[in-house]
Amino acid sequence: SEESGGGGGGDGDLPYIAIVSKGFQHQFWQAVKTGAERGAEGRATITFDGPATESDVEDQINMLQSAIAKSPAALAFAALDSRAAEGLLQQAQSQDIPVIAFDSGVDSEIPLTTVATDNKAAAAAAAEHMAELIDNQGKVAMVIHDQTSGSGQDRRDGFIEWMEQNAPDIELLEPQYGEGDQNLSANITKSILTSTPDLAGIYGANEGSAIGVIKGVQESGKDGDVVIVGFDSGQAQIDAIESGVMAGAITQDPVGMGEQLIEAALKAINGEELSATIDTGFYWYDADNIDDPEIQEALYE
Amino acid sequence: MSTTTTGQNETDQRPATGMTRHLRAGLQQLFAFAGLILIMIVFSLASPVFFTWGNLVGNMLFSTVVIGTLALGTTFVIITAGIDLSIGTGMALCAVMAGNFITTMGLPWQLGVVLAILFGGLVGLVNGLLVALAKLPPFIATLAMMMAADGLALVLSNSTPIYIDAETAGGFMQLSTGTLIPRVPNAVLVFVVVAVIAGIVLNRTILGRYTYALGSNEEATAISGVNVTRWKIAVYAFAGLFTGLAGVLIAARLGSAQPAIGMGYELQAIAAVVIGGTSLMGGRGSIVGTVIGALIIAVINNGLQLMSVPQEWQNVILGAVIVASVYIDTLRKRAASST
Amino acid sequence: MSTTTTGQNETDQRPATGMTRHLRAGLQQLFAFAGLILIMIVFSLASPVFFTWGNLVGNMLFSTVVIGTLALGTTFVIITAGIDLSIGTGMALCAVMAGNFITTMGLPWQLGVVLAILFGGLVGLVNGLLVALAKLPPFIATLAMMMAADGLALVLSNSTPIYIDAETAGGFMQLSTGTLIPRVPNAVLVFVVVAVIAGIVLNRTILGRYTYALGSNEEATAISGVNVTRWKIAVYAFAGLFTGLAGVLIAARLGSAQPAIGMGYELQAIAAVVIGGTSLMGGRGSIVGTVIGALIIAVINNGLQLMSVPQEWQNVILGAVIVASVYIDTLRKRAASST
Amino acid sequence: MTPLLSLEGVSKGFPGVQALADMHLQVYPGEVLALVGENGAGKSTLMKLLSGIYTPDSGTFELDGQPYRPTGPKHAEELGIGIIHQEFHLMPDLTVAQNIFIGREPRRAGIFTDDRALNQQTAELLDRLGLDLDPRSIVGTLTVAKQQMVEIAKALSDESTKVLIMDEPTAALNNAEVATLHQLIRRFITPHTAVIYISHRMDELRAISDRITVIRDGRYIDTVTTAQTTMAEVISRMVGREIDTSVGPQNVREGREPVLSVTGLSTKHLLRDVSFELRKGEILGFAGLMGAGRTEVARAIVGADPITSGTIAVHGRQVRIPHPARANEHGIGYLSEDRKRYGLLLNLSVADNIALSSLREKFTSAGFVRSTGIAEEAREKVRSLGIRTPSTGQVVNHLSGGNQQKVVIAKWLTKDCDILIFDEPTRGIDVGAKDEIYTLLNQLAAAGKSIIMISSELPEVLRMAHRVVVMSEGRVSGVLDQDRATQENIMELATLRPDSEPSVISEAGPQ
Ligand SMILES: Nc1ncnc2c1ncn2[C@@H]1O[C@H](COP(=O)(O)OP(=O)(O)OP(=O)(O)O)[C@@H](O)[C@H]1O
Ligand SMILES: Nc1ncnc2c1ncn2[C@@H]1O[C@H](COP(=O)(O)OP(=O)(O)OP(=O)(O)O)[C@@H](O)[C@H]1O
Ligand SMILES: [Mg+2]
Ligand SMILES: [Mg+2]
Repeated sequence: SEESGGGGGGDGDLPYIAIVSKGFQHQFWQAVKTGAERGAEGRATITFDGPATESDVEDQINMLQSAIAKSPAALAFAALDSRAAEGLLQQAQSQDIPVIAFDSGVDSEIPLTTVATDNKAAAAAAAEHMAELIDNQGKVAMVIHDQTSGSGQDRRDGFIEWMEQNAPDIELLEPQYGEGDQNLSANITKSILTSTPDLAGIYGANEGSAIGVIKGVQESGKDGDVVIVGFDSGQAQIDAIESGVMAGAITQDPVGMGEQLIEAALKAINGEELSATIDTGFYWYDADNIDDPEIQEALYE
Repeated sequence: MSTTTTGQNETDQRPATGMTRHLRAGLQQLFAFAGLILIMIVFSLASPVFFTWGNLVGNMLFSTVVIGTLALGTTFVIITAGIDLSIGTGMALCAVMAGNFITTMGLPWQLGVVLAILFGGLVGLVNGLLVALAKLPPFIATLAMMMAADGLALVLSNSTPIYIDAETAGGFMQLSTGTLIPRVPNAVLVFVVVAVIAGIVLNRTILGRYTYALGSNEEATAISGVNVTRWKIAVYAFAGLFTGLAGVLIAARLGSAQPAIGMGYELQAIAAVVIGGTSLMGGRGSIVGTVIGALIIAVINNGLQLMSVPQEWQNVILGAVIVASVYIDTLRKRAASST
Repeated sequence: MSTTTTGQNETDQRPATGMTRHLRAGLQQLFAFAGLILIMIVFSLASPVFFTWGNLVGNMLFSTVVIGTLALGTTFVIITAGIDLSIGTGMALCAVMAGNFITTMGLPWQLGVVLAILFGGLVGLVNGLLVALAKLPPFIATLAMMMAADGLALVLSNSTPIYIDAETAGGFMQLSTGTLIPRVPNAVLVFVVVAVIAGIVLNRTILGRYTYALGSNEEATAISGVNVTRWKIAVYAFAGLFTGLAGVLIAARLGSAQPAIGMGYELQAIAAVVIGGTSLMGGRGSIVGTVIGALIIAVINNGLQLMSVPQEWQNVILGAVIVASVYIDTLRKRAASST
Repeated sequence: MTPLLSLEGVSKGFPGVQALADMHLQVYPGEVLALVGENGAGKSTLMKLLSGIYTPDSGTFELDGQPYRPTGPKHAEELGIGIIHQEFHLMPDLTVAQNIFIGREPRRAGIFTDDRALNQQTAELLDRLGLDLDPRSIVGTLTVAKQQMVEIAKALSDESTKVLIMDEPTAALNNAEVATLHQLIRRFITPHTAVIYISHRMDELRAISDRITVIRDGRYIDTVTTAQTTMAEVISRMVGREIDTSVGPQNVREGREPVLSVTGLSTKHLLRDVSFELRKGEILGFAGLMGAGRTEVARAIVGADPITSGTIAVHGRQVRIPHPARANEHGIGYLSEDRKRYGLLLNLSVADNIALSSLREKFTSAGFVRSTGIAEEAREKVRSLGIRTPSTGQVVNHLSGGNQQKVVIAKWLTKDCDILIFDEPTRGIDVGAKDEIYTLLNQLAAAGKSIIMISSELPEVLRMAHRVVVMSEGRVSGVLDQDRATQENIMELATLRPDSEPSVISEAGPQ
């Protein structure tokens, strides 16, 4: 668990906020962590934990357990599986540890607020832009990072549902899953491009997938022929958008999310009121708007 | 023989006088146990909350139950000089089956549990057939099974978690989180019980005896008229039951069957077994050792989290401690082995 | 006796034809090769685009380069009856080092590449020391290294990808995607070259001879006056160079060093080696076999993707094919050995 | 009288080798039939056929007049044929009792093992057989000799055995233990049972066998009644030529300069203050009972086992030898008594094995191995040592015991060290081959090499050694010059308690 702002778990005069996230190694979560550290600067000490992949539900529960054992002043939690955490959240409540949910909602009464972003709506936006870019017709492929995690499914289903409802002439191929591994996602993309040479567009559902898609398209020498829509940011994606290889991408605001969950936590610690949900929103960014300050704010390299 | 024996190759210790198995096994466990105690002392000093009943039993023990259960079964396989890489995803598959039995088919949860465990036995049986009949290297047979189980878990759950309905199957969740004994999660209780059973089977039954024989010298065992094929299949199938139980336990803990969970658990379980002093070359090992091995890993994970060690460092340290604890064991073995 | 010998256990006293190693290896490869051809024919019938240069070289071969390179190094380790689980995360660590050398330190990329490869050798060296000097079971030593490397990759990259600057180090990316030979990615070229080198080292150099000797009977090799400790360390270090190269290749392909990549690659690589007919019990194996093994896996992945088989099924099928291809090989071995 | 067991026209071929051709054999109830033949003659193969491990290419077996077709060892056992194989079939991690009763262990409730009963039965069996073994000790921690005892106990534990086949059961036994074994055999023999006894030790055949069947190159040669033949006859039938057994050590002389001086050598386990000198061009015999510590001395000298004290000087210069590789550099080579474990790369070729020790200095240039050079060397050695193998590419695993031993020797001859330590060089080797090896040792000595020959066979020591170091319980109890080296003197020193004084030749203590 990453310690920043000085002080050991729980001790020191600054309040200690334990953050248990859905992931650790992916850039998205690293950005959340950055934001949280920024927000906590001089106001709180935090620890940031997350399992290696978004399927390690049990790992996350163990981390949550250890976090609670350190009886923090507040607990911020992004549930991989709300049900699994219910018991522990009750335990936290009984220990009067205020709980803040983030990333995706935790279906439970316990969290005081949810600092969240709507993956489905964001994916729908991606679909909308894709449809527009390929004039509502042609074949579209999807490279998703993970078929079981909430984020993976929402970013897949949101995309599919919007297409089915609004773009009847667009043919969606079977979604493929690349574990968010750029190397693997690139291999998959190349296979798709080989078996479906007339592909109109392809969608990568997180940073790893998106970058893999870019690599795959480039290696197949199809840059320009295929419309690429991505998700999250990271330098490779930003470069690709600036160079026009990628049409655009959806970014949520992980850094902002990190900052805001600290805000909420501090409020909670001071017993202030909190609105039920704090939407951290998402943005579509492409070559035109990529330099807007609000976008730049949301992007991470 | 220090120049010639490798850590794995332990079969060439020639103490001047014959040593009895129990003495040797005893020594082995003694040292692993010493290591465990040592680590626990360190953490107790480092973190005030570490050495509390709530943390040791409620967190540390509780969190080792699943890996530990897998490790128990794998101990048998490894003693036959085999290996089972399929336990991780196999566990997920069994969890999914439990979910299907209880939620999708709506069977009484007790029945669902039994069926899921038996399903684990079935997975093990297939491994056994591949290894003993088709004569595939265990590593490959179970690697293939690992992939297949991973896929099947997704197929049989439509890639979404299967939630256990708390109303109809609340008892199921109690399997893990309930407390028959105050302040002791049932999962821990279950683990203790199956550990004892595993110990008895390994030390007191024919299956256990042949498990050692197979790993010690399979050809000689066959020449002596033991039907090695049949017994090896039996060992893998028996080990599979633990995979099934692990699947039940994790589903009970999470209140749902997570199809994508489990990848990587096999390595942790195998590490636990080997840290416990069981030889990957087969022929020797013990349940007590495996339990201690599992505890060592659990203690390290738990302790480092409590000490708020940066996560990226936790793995580094875990790696180092594994090396250290096994190294001590090796030193001890070399001390014991003549030279 | 065929009832007693498992696919793995080949060092026992069972009767077998008196073939020279080369002849036997030859046969081994022949069969693996036949399997490969068979699979390719199936896919060619199933998908029109499968059997096109673009797909075979541009996609299939290209996608096997990283796993294949790891497999080459691991072949040496496995022939010594060892195993190396650290190659996956070790590769990530080496990629990160390449990134640090080239971007962070701004060294000329050629130098960065060399240093990264040598760093891989260093990782291997540590494995070797743990196995040969500290006498840890290779499985444990490299499992620990796997965890440690995973953590270090994150530490040394602050858990963020290190991007290679295209201006200063464009040549670096060319290592993977450039085409010295028209329509053949350099990565493929590199792989072919190192495969040849690996083959020569294994078959024609003293390191190769001792690799076989160590795996065949380490004690006898030692008594024969070979410094087994030193040579074993050498083998692991040498194998590490391939891990380093794999790290370079993947970084070159992605144009960045991804610290979190690589976990799980080790199993694929080991699978490739064993599918290629190398025995996990040591003493026998070949580079050609490993290359074929890697190709078999690559062909299956690629083919199934082309046929857009649902992903969850791809794993199941991959598992099945692995079983099948190794089973054929085992049948062949038994045919050759039954008298 | 009808034979208990009889074979007709049995043939068995392996790729490249015709191990047996048209063999026939009769074993009568109540007799001990000795089976002799050179290394590779086909003895073990024949036994493996009888135990159902191999199936014959042609030919028939009859047991008690009934056709006998074993499907496997278990089946053979049920039909009443028990076997002690040339190479051990033990489970090193199991206890003595568990090994002896594996597959037949007493059970409780069908699935539970009853170790009390098991150890009980084993204890009874062991003292019925008069074997000194603890049922509970783990076989892997026992000495070769004791492991052999376990094999024997295992074979004799089955009461229903009619024919007991022993394939070189005494290869690892000393004379006392051989005597015990022979008593066991005599007790086993009844009017309804018989024993087939394979051995290369002629004195034993005379002691135990009633008739001797000789085979050569897989073919039946002759069967003689032991009482009415001389061993010389048997031997000449075996090898097809006369062998002169009456020769003694060659060119023994004083005043050779020492090449290896060992002083005060001790090891953690066994050795205490071992001192002796090996001189240029001499053959120094090491005699002693099994377990006396001779192998320990050898292993300690070459650095296979660490020494706790003592010094070793080569050519007068004191050296440290932490591992065998260093010993190699000092020109010391060691042939272990346990060739399968310390001598051979079983799944590699004859050529690979022969080249192993000298790979670096002889067959490597710039890191690259010269395969042609190796092949030539290997062919040369196969010829000069008369190793029976279809080719130098043959996997050593498939050679007969004796030929495997020759491969090990070939390896060290190729290396040409000037100090060679042979530990039981003729263990499991036929008379013909022995003779060749003796000649070889003499040639090496004549060529100025210094040789230590550890042997448990006194006649061999007496025949070869210029001087004899006798060990007892980890100490050197005496060093005998050639003229004083007699059976009696050696035996007295070998059985000497470390404390008591040698009554014979006290002046011949360690110098
Ligand atoms: N499994 C096998 N494959 C190939 N050849 C074999 C095999 N087993 C035995 N042989 C060959 O058959 C011949 C007879 O071997 P066998 O072991 O029966 O000889 P032996 O009489 O027992 O010799 P020794 O006295 O040295 O044990 C030898 O040439 C041996 O190389
Ligand atoms: N490495 C070792 N560790 C423990 N005991 C050993 C070791 N090596 C030998 N011994 C024991 O020391 C005693 C002497 O063994 P050693 O083999 O040296 O006797 P020996 O005189 O060579 O007789 P032989 O070689 O005929 O068995 C035996 O009891 C043996 O078990
Ligand atoms: Mg024989
Ligand atoms: Mg000896």
